Amino acid sequence: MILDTAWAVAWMTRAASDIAEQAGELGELDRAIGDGDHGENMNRGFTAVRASLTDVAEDALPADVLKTTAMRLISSVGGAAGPLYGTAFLRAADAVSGRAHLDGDDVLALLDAGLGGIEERGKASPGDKTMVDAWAAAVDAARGAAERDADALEVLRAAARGAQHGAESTDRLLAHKGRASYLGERAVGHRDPGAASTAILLRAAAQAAEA
Amino acid sequence: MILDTAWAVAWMTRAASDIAEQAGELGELDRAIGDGDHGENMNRGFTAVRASLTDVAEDALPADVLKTTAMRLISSVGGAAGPLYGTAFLRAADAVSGRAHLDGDDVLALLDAGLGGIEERGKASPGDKTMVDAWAAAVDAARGAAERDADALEVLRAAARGAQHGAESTDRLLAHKGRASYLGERAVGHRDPGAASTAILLRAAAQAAEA
Amino acid sequence: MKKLLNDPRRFVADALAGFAEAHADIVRVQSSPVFVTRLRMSAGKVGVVSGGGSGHEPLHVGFVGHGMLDAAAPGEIFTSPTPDPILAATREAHQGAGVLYLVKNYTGDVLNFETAAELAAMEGIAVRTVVIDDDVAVQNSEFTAGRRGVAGTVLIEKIVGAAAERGDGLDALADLATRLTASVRSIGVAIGAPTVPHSGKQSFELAPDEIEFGIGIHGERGRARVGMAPADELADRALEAVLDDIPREGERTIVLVNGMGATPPAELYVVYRRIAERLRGIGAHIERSLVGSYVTSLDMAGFSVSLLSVDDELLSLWDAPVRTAALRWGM
Amino acid sequence: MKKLLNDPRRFVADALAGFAEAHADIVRVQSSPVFVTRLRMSAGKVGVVSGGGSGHEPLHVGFVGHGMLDAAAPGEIFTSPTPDPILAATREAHQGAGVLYLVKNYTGDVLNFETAAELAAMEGIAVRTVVIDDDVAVQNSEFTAGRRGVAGTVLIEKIVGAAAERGDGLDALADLATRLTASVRSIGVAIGAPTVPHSGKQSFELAPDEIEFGIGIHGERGRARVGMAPADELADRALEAVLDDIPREGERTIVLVNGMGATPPAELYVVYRRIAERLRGIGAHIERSLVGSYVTSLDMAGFSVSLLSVDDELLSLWDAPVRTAALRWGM
Ligand SMILES: Nc1ncnc2c1ncn2[C@@H]1O[C@H](COP(=O)(O)OP(=O)(O)O)[C@@H](O)[C@H]1O
Ligand SMILES: Nc1ncnc2c1ncn2[C@@H]1O[C@H](COP(=O)(O)OP(=O)(O)O)[C@@H](O)[C@H]1O
Ligand SMILES: [Mg+2]
Ligand SMILES: [Mg+2]
Ligand SMILES: [Mg+2]
Ligand SMILES: [Mg+2]
Repeated sequence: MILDTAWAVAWMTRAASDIAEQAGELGELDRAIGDGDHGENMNRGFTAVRASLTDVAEDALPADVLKTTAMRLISSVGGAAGPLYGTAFLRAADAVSGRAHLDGDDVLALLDAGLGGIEERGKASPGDKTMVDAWAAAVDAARGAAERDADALEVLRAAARGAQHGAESTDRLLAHKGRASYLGERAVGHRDPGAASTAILLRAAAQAAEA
Repeated sequence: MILDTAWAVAWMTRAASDIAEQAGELGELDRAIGDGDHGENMNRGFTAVRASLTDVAEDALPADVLKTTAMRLISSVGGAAGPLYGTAFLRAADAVSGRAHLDGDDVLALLDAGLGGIEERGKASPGDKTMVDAWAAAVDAARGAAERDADALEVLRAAARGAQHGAESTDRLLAHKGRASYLGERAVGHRDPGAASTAILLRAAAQAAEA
Repeated sequence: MKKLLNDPRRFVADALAGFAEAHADIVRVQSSPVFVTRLRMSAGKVGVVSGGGSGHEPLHVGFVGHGMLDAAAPGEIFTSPTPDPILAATREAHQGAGVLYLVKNYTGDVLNFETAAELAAMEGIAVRTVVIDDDVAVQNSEFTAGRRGVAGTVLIEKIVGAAAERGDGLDALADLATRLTASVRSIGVAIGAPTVPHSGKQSFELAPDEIEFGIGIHGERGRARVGMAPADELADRALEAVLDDIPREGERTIVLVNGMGATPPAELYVVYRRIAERLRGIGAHIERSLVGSYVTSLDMAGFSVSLLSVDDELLSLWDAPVRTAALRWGM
Repeated sequence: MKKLLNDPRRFVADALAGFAEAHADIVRVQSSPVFVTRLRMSAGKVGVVSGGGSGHEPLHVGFVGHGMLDAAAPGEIFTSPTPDPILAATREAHQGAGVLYLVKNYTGDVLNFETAAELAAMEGIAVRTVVIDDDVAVQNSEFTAGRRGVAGTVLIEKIVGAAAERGDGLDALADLATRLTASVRSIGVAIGAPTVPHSGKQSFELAPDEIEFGIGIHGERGRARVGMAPADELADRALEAVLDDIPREGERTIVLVNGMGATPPAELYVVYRRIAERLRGIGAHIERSLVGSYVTSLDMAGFSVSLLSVDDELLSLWDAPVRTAALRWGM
């Protein structure tokens, strides 16, 4: 599949159903080291995103879809995840603005811009046990693939795998940002819910491209 | 033993320890069909009674002990049981005033006056599933014994047995007074806590006479 | 049992001591016997005195102060006070114009206030007593102890207190309280049982899907054990029970949605929303409302609904300034 | 889960609707987006706006009114509101003199208020933000999200609201709020976990003899899980934690003993008794106190203690008239 506007819509649609399906698990992760609402928050957000993507304009570009996604997340998620994901998708939209078809480098740029947005707004770095760990691992893997001249789908697949590893890597970390940071050692052994949702979102991006 | 002032003191002392011992059970009975405090209330009251009977005047009569008991119960029990038992012992004191040694007829008069006090203040009759049922059965049994010219101890023993039967008879009754009356059919199958405490008190009276 | 307390036997005393500290600008807590008075009595005013078992806070001690109660006698947990503290409270509340007792209808309360009234009379203090019995859960028949006094008591204490403050005489106040008692109805619903500190046990056991409809404020069981239901349905059933029983259909009313002790504000507002909606639906007008935990049952979870029919005069008494620990406005 | 609600998804909306009905004389609840404003704004006054996740009632909506907040944006349960309602609230609260945001220190609240402030600035509304972080349970280090904002928020909202009402300018108010934030410290203790309606599960599981010391107001775990202890011991430990951290030893202080939602008044007074005793013991002077459930965590059981160091000026602001759903005096 070519990564065009239809892909972007497919991504968000798939993300919405995957999040809906796994909202319970995300909530459980957040209940363990946060306040238990991450699944609910993300589900509310992506339900809103899906609803606003039912009639995308004919001449819309992928960036428009990403921007709409960002605005809907900002206005419906709340909590920490809302503004962070919102900023990520805003920056991602910016990174691919004007492009009708995304190639491997575009995908890398999109992901990298998203990561930059989250780091900047959340003042978090890799290793802080946040969604940044999943995004950063995704960008690293995507960069490796892009440097090997992989195509866009391969870059997305690499990113999805990276995000999953990044999310898993948070299990053993102490948290330095977000609610889990209050727990000290007690957070160790638990996966960061935001990193887990990032892994879901990026896997959806790759699967939308495969379909 | 002669039923003199020492007997009256022994009665209340034994009542205090029996109530203390069975406060938990009385509480459970009250928890089932009332508000759960009857054991606590009676225990608080008889602890106060016992404390005020440690130095009874040399020339005190049984009636003085009964009156002190009444006053302490009134000022320390509260709830429904406080004024009812208080009135009972006030009237009982009145019924044997001036008597140094109580015979079988005195015992009957004492019990009958107590019953009258409770019925009057509580506006309850036998069959209403209250302490009246135990007192009334005690008086009936005591009257039977006194009519057979039994001695004071025998009258007390009959009263104690009567009270116990009276208390047991409340199991199958609907309640028409007190908190259990709110329960309708749901009170059936439970013993009235006040009737149970009456049985304890009157058994203590007989045992104090036996000792 | 998990409670913030030291020793069950010290619970009432500790709570009162904290209450005294926290509200030293409004009340004085006296000991031996234990009772609570307002800091400054209004000379020449009829004293309004109430009391009852503890564990229902803020009732009654939290309603002592300007424009409401002059004194209150708190008993042990769920146990009527003995006559001594009632009598002591009566003496302080008596400012030459007599004392009105507002007594919730429980055998223990009625008898102990009765004795106190007799003793007060022997001291030359004119006492009138009005027994409040607003709980429609209980049949008012010859075959019960009569209806219980529950949350509606707060509404009566507020209005009678205001009338006393404006200078009404003892008989007028007793008449007012009697009239109010006839116009107020309540019912309670428990979704979780209270635990009495002494026993450490819950007053009753509820299955996860069970509730107690028509609960009393001492954990005495109610009309029926029924299934848990959505808040709107519970509100509807409670309102119906109250409306079935209240004289005059209560076109103009004060509504109290009361929390039982362990129910947070948001849940009470959910119930109130429905009550207000339904009352509007039948053309009733909510003139004033109170939503909060005013008559609790230790840590019981649930709510009660009380309706009081009012007219302009009662509303102006309701609106009159009040300054107590738990109810305060206009000053 | 046993709660008075209809559908978890309607819980916040239903509660707000009930709140709107009950306090129509004080607030207006707006929808799309959802926010709460006082009925009458004071023209020319700086607007004071707060907000945060729902489930903490009466915070914040119960503190909207004369002398306290001009508007509040309630989010979903335990979830910061999005920028839209904050912006809408800001527009209404802006009476020409700018708007002060009082924000509890949580990543979500900080970020969403930040976005709202940017958007408001683009509309020409001057906004200043003060982030409240009074919870001593959390280390304020580079390695955490910083201290949380908890019950001390109420004290700040009251005092800043009074200063706004008397006409202080935006910068002066921001300075005052910053100073207050530096002088208030809190800590919470949970003896029972809250249940979040959506999940129907308790936020954490406590054994019968366990408590969570240093709990947050969203059921976020605290410093440590420790054994249950008598109230005095819990009060002592909480007070010590606060005193260890508060700048100036707080010789003159306002004390808040706050209930977490499912804790009845009597238990809070037991805790307050000990706090007052201990503060007296170290020569501190409690100038004012609040004992009650002001910042709840749904149906969490437990308490928090907050201390605010005060001087005469702050006290006179504290005493200034306030008329909100949950705090009212002097009017
Ligand atoms: N400062 C931060 N930087 C990056 N990500 C963060 C930060 N704070 C929180 N997060 C992410 O947000 C997630 C929590 O989101 P959510 O539960 O929706 O919000 P809240 O914490 O407000 O309840 C965390 O798991 C973490 O991945
Ligand atoms: N009207 C009454 N007449 C006689 N006895 C009564 C009456 N009301 C209650 N009782 C007795 O009092 C007992 C309850 O006493 P207690 O639990 O101490 O008081 P309370 O009901 O106020 O909690 C009942 O079991 C019953 O025997
Ligand atoms: Mg969360
Ligand atoms: Mg009882
Ligand atoms: Mg009782
Ligand atoms: Mg949250």
